[in-house]
Amino acid sequence: MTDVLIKVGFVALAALNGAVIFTIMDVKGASWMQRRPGPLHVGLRGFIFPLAEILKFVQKEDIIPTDVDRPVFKWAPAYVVISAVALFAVVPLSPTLVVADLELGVFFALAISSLSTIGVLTAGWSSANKFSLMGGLRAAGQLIAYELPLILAVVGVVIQAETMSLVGIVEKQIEWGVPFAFSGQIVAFLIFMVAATAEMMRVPFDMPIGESELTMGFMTEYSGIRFLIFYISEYMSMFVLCAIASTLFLGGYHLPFLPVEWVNIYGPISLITKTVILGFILVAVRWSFPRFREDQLQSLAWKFLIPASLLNILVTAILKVVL
Amino acid sequence: MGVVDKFGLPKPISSVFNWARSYSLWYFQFGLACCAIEVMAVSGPRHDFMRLGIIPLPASPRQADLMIVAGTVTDKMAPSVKRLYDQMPEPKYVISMGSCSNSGGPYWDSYSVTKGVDQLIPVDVYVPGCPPRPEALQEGIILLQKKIKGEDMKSKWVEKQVEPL
Amino acid sequence: MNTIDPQNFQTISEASVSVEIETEDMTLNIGPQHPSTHGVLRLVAKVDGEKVYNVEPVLGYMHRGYEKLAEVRTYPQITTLVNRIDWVAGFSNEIPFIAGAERLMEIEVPERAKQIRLILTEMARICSHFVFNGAYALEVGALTPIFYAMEDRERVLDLIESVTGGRFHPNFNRIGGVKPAAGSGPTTKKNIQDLPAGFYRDTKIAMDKVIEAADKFQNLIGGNEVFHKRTKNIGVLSKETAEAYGVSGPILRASGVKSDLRTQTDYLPYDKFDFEIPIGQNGDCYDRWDVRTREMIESAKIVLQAIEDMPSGPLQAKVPKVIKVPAGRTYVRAENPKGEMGYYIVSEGGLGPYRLKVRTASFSNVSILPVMLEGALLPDLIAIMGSLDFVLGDVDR
Amino acid sequence: MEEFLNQIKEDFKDVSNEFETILIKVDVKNWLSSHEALRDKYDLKFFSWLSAIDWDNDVAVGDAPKEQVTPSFEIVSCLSSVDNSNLVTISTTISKDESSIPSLTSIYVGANWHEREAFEMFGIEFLGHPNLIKLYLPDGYEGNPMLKSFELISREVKPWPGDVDVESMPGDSTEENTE
Repeated sequence: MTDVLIKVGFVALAALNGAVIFTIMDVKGASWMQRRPGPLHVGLRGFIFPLAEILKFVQKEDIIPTDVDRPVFKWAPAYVVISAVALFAVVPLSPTLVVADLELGVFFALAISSLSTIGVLTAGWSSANKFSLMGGLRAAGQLIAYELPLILAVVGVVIQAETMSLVGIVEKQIEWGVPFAFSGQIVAFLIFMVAATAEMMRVPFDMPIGESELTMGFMTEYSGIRFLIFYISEYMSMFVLCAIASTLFLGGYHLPFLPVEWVNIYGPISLITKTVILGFILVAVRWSFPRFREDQLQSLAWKFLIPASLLNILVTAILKVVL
Repeated sequence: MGVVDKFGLPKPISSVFNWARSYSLWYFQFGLACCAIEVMAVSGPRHDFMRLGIIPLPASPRQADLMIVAGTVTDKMAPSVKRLYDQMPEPKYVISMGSCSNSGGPYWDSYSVTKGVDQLIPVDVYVPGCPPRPEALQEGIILLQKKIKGEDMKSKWVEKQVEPL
Repeated sequence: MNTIDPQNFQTISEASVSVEIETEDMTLNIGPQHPSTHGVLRLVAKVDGEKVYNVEPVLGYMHRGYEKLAEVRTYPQITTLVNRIDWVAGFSNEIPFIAGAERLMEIEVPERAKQIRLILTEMARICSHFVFNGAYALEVGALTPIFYAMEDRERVLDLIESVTGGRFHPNFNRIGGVKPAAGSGPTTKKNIQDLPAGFYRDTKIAMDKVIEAADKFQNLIGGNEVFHKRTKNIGVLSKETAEAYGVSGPILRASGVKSDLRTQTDYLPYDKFDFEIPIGQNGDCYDRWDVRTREMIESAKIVLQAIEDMPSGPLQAKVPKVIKVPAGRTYVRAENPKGEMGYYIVSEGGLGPYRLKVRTASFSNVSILPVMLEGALLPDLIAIMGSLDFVLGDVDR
Repeated sequence: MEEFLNQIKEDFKDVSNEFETILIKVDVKNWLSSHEALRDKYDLKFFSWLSAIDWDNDVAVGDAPKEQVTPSFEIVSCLSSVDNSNLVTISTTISKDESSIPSLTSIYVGANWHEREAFEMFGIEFLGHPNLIKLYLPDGYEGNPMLKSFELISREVKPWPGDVDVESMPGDSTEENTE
């Protein structure tokens, strides 16, 4: 029992830290791109502003509007945060430092990641606000559409690695010597990143929140600590999906040219560095692109990403058989 | 929250909380008239009020801490202003920016302008000017932060009966 | 943003039957406080899912009663007031009013004052288009350009401020000329006392930066595939509809009409300079954005020509101490950043006008919204509304 | 411009050109037909604006007209062309007792909001207007603010803040200025 609690605590803490790192990166990165200092006077050149944010939201009044469906409204943030935290359980920081090295790790990750859809949809529906409802519906449509290319992109990796365990996939990449992104799965990697951006609901796929259209989308009626949970889990899922991407495609905890025996030492640092680099790309994309329209987003998924990922599976499978 | 108003807070913790509130002021994007353009200028790279912890993210009043009434409040708009203020969660702060929202300004004798937003909602800081220069608004923000740092959370919560809307 | 109104919520659904699935219409109340309505416009939109099929704009949330207030103010006081109509380009609002009063008083304005007015008007136009560029990008979801726009706009505002003392409500015009600097004597080309020292140099630098910035926007926003997808062939406006509704300015020019009051009328000496009038072909959102961005470059070119060729002379014509405008009526219009702005002054010989009708560009431009938004998708609603570039003070007055 | 003015003078009786603004005075019954003629014959397709003037000697605020006038509404509309600088203003006078006039919306769709504004501000009824409701003011608002008899209450309760100025304000005609 205790080791389960320790594991849960470790996962939650690690995911929270990841979220805080990504928040700092997002805000400071945006400031850097926009040629301004960003948060500065809060202390330590502004780098501790997430602390102020969290402490502030804890103090805020928790408004539950009269017309909402109370239990559904209250529980909606929990689905989102549980989905993000549970995902992190299967990410290996090193061959031994992994909370649950599941045989079907990839399967688990993809299944859990779709749990957040329920949270978003219920949040939008229960808020008794038209903007929330439209945001929730948009989110549901978007998450379902992009779940498919996400899964299909991973299938290519699974075929190449012949395993569904995340540790196994990293081991296979060590065996190959080159990460999968540079040995055959580059298309899958790009599709995965695009689909993951849509899953995170970040620009250019942020229609569910789209503040110029839907004010705050499904989050419109949330305040105080419940909003904080939504806010943090957005960055958590960004962190975790980037970590999974670097595990699946960029060699995870392993770095080439370094002895495999020391992987337990440099593993976590290697993985987090890769995650942060991927995250920075997402930040740069967020602050430079306009957002798509809802129908354009759907047609991108169904007309381009899914056929491309199916083609990728086909080519991978043929090569696997032939070679 | 309900915890703070019941038990009160020891001084060190309360000052940490005050610090958190003063540097994480989510500003509700609420532009009315000319002054809103000046608020945009303050958010721009030259002045950048995010330095001071003003985050212009929320488009919904539910997540906001600070409302800058920037511009003329008309009689037709007044109910909306009041309602938006009511929708903000406690603790909340209001900066009245510019002559129009302070007192009616150049429209002091108009038949459709509310002469002063303080008739509708409590105002923490008044920033004079038509429109105030960006520096003036920044000074207003700093004054508000000073005010927040000196606040006692318990008394603030007890004196206002908080009701969900 | 206006969150849901409980009373409204119960009565919104009027069931309608479509061929395949039964859907319910929803009345979406956008505004009066919504992040993308440029202030406090309210739209009551009937939507079916994402599709908008009826929009009714509700005005008046910024109605301040200018026309009534003008009847109880003197002419110099009205200058202060009309400054604040289109608050993004304050200086441009003064020009037609002052020109109208001067026409009624039959005052010949010195050349130099006219040229200073022209320079500042074009600077105001540049500022206005900067705000549009940033805000429009924000509306289609790109968050960074507004910061670039604001940074470059500050440079132009600095120039306006150095001349007039105000950032964007300068109140710099006087009937018969412009405000002279304190203690300025007769001015010659070398000994300029009305414009601040270094104005020539600073303007050159700033205008080069403006041209650079406009090019940057052409690349940063106009070169973006997603921006193209969001704006091309969206909200197409034909010439005939635009005319009938009185739509003017860049929106009219984007529909392919070469109509510019700067060349058609003579309220300021624009005929001295050569500049192009950018026009669009399709009249869609992209063209409206494109026309404004190219206009920025042209305005910067006009300013660069104007500072090279400054006439010398006095800043102020001879006017009586107490300004009384003789009886008569006139209509003066000017090409403002938003379109045609005009003042119809009816004077009865008093200290203030008997009646002042303010014709503002955005009022007519916004009246076209119900036509343009019919059948659009909800995200297009935002894109179309943003491309009209209206200011609520200009709509409601 | 000269040519255009001469052409108009042929078709309309009461045409003046003061201060570079052409003013055509028409009768109420010719209100629609004259607009139609100007649109079709003179190619003035751009509907600029429409408004009204309240002529009255009994004013609550501001200056009264110098001469005695008969209380009436003058409706003014402005038409122009986008291709050249041709511009005309057309005016007609209606009595205050029977303040109604045919709506221009059938000729210029753009007149819709302008007529709603005039309806709200002066109480003039536009016959045949599709949607003659308030444009600016809140629903419960009573009175027509642009009428000369409409008082600005703020001015009654508190004095003008700049009273110490040498310049006299419109309204206090008793004070003579020193020039």
